[in-house]
Amino acid sequence: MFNKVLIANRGEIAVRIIRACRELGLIPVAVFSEADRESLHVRYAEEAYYLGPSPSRESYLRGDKIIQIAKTCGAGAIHPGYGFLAERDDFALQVEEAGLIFIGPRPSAITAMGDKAVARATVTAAGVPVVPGTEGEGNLTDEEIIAVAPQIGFPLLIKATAGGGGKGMREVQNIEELPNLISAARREAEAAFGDGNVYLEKLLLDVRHIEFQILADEHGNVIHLGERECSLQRRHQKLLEESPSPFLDEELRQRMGEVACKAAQAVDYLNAGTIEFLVDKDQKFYFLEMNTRLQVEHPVTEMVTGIDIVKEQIRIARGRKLRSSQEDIRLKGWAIECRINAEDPYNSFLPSTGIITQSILPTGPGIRVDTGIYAGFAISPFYDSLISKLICWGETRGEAILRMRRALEEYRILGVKTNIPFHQNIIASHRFMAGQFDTRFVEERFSMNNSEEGKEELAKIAAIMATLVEHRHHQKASQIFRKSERDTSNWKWLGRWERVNR
Amino acid sequence: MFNKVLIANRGEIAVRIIRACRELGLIPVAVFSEADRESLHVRYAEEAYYLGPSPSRESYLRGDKIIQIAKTCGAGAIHPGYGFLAERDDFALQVEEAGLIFIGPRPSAITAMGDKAVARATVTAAGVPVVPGTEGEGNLTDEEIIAVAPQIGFPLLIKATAGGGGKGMREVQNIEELPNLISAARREAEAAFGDGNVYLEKLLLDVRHIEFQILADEHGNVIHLGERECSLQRRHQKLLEESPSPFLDEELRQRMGEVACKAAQAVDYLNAGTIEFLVDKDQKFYFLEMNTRLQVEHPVTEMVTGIDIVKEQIRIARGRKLRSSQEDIRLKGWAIECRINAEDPYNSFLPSTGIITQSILPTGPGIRVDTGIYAGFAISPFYDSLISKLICWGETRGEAILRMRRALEEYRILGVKTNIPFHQNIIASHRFMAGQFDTRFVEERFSMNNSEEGKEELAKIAAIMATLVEHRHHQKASQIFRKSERDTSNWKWLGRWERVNR
Amino acid sequence: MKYVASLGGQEVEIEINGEDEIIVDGERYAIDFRSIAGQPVYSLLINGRSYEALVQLSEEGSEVLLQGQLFLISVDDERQRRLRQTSGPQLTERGEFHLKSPMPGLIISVSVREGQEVARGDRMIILESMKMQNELKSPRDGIIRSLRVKSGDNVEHHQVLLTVG
Amino acid sequence: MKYVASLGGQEVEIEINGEDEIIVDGERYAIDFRSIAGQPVYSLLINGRSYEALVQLSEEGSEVLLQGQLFLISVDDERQRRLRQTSGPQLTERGEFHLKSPMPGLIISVSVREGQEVARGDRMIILESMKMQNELKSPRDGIIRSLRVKSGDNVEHHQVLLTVG
Repeated sequence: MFNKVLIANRGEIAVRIIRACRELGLIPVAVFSEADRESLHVRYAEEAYYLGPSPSRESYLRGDKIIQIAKTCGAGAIHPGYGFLAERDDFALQVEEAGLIFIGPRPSAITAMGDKAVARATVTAAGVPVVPGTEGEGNLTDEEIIAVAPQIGFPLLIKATAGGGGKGMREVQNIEELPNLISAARREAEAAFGDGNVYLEKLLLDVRHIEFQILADEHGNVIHLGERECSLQRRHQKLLEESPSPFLDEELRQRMGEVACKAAQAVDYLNAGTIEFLVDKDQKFYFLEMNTRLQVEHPVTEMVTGIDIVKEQIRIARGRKLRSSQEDIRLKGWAIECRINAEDPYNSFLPSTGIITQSILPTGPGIRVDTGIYAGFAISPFYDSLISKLICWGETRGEAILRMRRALEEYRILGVKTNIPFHQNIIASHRFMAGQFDTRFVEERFSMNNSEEGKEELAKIAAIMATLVEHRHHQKASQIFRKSERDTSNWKWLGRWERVNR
Repeated sequence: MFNKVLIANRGEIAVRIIRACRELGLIPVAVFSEADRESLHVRYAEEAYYLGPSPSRESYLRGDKIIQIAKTCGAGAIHPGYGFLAERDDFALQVEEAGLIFIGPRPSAITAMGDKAVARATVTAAGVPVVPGTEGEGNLTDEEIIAVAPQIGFPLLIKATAGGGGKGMREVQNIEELPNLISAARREAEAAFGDGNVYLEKLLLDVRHIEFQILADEHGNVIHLGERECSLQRRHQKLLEESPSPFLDEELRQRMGEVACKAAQAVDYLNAGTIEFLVDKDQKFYFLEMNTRLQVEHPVTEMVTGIDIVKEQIRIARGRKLRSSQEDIRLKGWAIECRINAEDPYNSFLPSTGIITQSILPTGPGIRVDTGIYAGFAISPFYDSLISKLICWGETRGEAILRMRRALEEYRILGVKTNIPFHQNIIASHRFMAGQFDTRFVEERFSMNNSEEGKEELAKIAAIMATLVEHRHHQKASQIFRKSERDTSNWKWLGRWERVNR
Repeated sequence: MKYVASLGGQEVEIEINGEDEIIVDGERYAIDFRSIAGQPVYSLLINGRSYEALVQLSEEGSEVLLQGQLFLISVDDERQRRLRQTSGPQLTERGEFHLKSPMPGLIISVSVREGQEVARGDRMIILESMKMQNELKSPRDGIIRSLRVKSGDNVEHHQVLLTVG
Repeated sequence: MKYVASLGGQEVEIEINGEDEIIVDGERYAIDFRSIAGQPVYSLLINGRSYEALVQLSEEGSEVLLQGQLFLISVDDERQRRLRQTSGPQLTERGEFHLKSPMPGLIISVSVREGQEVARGDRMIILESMKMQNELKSPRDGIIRSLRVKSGDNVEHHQVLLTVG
């Protein structure tokens, strides 16, 4: 059985997996690109190997090199994290063929769920309801897609068959804009996954995105760890997740959980995975897709169930039985995660790069931070903009929200712009507090300048602070000016030098 | 009922209490000394008021000023934290007399437990076993103490009657050294508590320090939240605490918990408090003292019980009933706290002061940090050396230890020396892992250079790193030298200036 | 020293006389103001209230990020203010606008050509960075005066991509 | 460049030729070595193993704090080493020792006087700082040559308190 694990990833998730390895007494091995030599995952690993230049294609997507390194250093298993190679069935297969263990599902399950079109067909056959969309298996041409679109009806979504994380996705309002958007989606999908195939899905409105965390072992046990509410998205990127969902009751949770386990069983699923659903206001739910990997938002489930999902992944990969049965799983309290991205919420969420000059973390009871950054680290433009995850637990949703509010206010990241103010505004919005939102909320009904409470008082304080800062700048500037006028020390020194050398 | 709370403290505990207030929707008010203007408790509070110069006597011990500030700003309650005014019955009384609520026990309970001699008499009357020592109530003269010492027998302990935190405490081996040590203890007690009274207690060897957390409300309910193991001490200062204790079984826990509640009831106790016991190897236990306040180490109890003790304190002070009964309290998993002090474990634990140049916190699942520092903050010599508390939770003691090990290795505090290496060595010691230690372990049987495993390999790596650093310094120095030889830009500029002005 | 701080339509008159007192719209406040850890983060105690904000000077004024709200504030002293009041309407809507790259990245597509008329909000360039495609739009109506990049170019932060005249 | 690093009794021969390779006791290692974030924290990758240490140069050599262990290491290049080998016994046990205050604080008591003989380990001064009393002891046998403080004095970090000759 393996005792050394290579982590084929970077950033916060690589750090997360390294920690799980260390806490299980296993040896964590990091790989890194040129830009990441000084990143935390390299610093925290027991061993670290250089992969290649900074672009992912030359480093974190180089499955061949990664397998070679694992074999050379004696790592018996590879954990892919999320993104990069995590949902590439060819990579999982190559890992197996190299005699190593892939910490994740079997390649066949990745294949089945990875082609979103195949996945839809498979779970439909198992009796799981799906969102209406293009039928049959992938590799549709532009012409085929354009032909079938009117039957599904507008608005609809173009999605990458190899997709995930909102990449290669486009919303389409009418047939005219379809061709251009297909090209754009294919281009982005090709860049992100090395696969430009896309398919169509009906764009459901007034729905929530709710997903179920699944664990499955080699011994036929499949359980779910309850749901995560992920409706707060922007451009199909999740921004804030919570568990449980304020929208589900125990009866619906149980029904959806059972369907989720059924969907996983339909592809003979192994290890951790997530079944994503859309749920409409009548509590009807539709299978959206399965993510055959660890999710960014897994910590909220860990906080409410007490189960360490990454450690469970490793235990399952070692052939162990699940330590909990479905009856053991209880959701205790409430957890919320805010994804902290290096992007400017006041300027169209444009990514922000630079060197972190200060990082003061919120700490204290009920707070968890998963991050890969520190003061002095450079945020490069090569990878995605997620730099930290702030997770708060509370006995109730109310307590979790209040805790998140104070934690966001405490969190100081300087050197790049972050979306912390976005989260502060979301958390303070009445609709969020009341649990009244859907997947369109952020884009259609949310504004950064929503909260009016005490705004005038704050504006006055801001004006005072700006004035005090400018006043100081003026004073400082005039002092420097005066100083240099008076500063004759160089001339004195020169005078002496001349006398000495005369 | 109050909705604004003044926190009469500084550092991590002030931050801790501010957070509890914010999460309960109450307004936290900070007070600060000159040295603390830029400290986190001032930055995080809603309001902050200047108390006085840096020495505690002129700031954090100025009860009169603090009460005045509370009245002026409209705070309805004062939370004293630990240390400073927390166990001063006169202060608690003045708070009450000013019409404010003291978040803690009634003044009479502080009086009864605060004079350690009175406390011993009180609990003895209630049938609680105590450590043998001087009988009767305080204010003993040096002569009285010296006269009674031989009856108790050596070795013994001089303790401050107003004591706590190991201050004003001295071990005495024989009668000859007694007079000098009494003076030293009185001096330290006077400095720390403003009260130089001391008493004697038999120094029990081969014992553990185990304490029970108590909560009591106004409605007659008294419960305990299980024990904390605090045997790892140096000069009677706790360094590492855990909950539960590896030494207690369920039967003993229940017996001691009941006695602890009885001791609290003996003084009609209200709010949070701690009953300290010494437990010998035959499971006999002795009441040591009661701390009538929040403890530094309260987080380990919070981690295993899920109860937020500071919030409970505030709820109790608002007249609420306890939300849990004794049967609801279950210890889940294991928690360990390492007190991170600014002191040099390689140089007699001398305190270290300076500006923090970097602080990289360990993060991730099961980690909690309570701290008042950040990069850029100055550690001054005025207050005690505790700068951070690192708390790890695990499903088992083994997991908590492995997690603490990785967290200590991740933790980077630069600018001052810290005792992190001390904790790393403790955590790695076989005796700690096996749970085999007592209150004398750190001082008598522990050494910083204990661990021999892989030491030679590490030494080689250290030698390589030292050499690489010195090599770089040499190279840099010679480059600067060469550069300044060649650097003629000033002379050129001067030449031009002369030409222009000729 | 007297200042006028403007934000949105609002104006605040602030007089700074010493280190620990200011007069705001005629009212006196005790203050304690300082920057924290050498960063552009400032802590203000004002009549006992504790505030902390990130304050950054930019070309258009001061950006103040306070409790999750961003305020754009321009501060003038009395002399500047009088000058400005007599100098007539601003020329910002007339001068040339240089579109600078907001971050390093790759030009995915350019949907304008030199000489073309553009309206405010028109998409001009798609820039890829951090695996996301970002649309750069025109901030006002005008004509593309000079176009300095093409699809496939790698660009630096702050590099001028085109000019709208 | 060839160096010899000594710690305890042990000596390690280290040859540094380029940026990415060293020879340690005759064995070749691939390395990648850098300081992190401008701090005296260094990350070393050596044949794939990742180590991180705090390395600080002091008067007596380099202090390396690595995985909770402190190593005191003196590094000589070949020339220095030959010089030292021929210069005979060190004088450290003979020269004057200046007791410097390890931190700012208050002198609580001074238990020696000028001209007094002291033995290694004798308590000389009690210094209070951070609410703790700390004993400062003599590092060797000798005579108190000059005593510069008295009980009640406030002292600075590194201030010389007395000299043992």
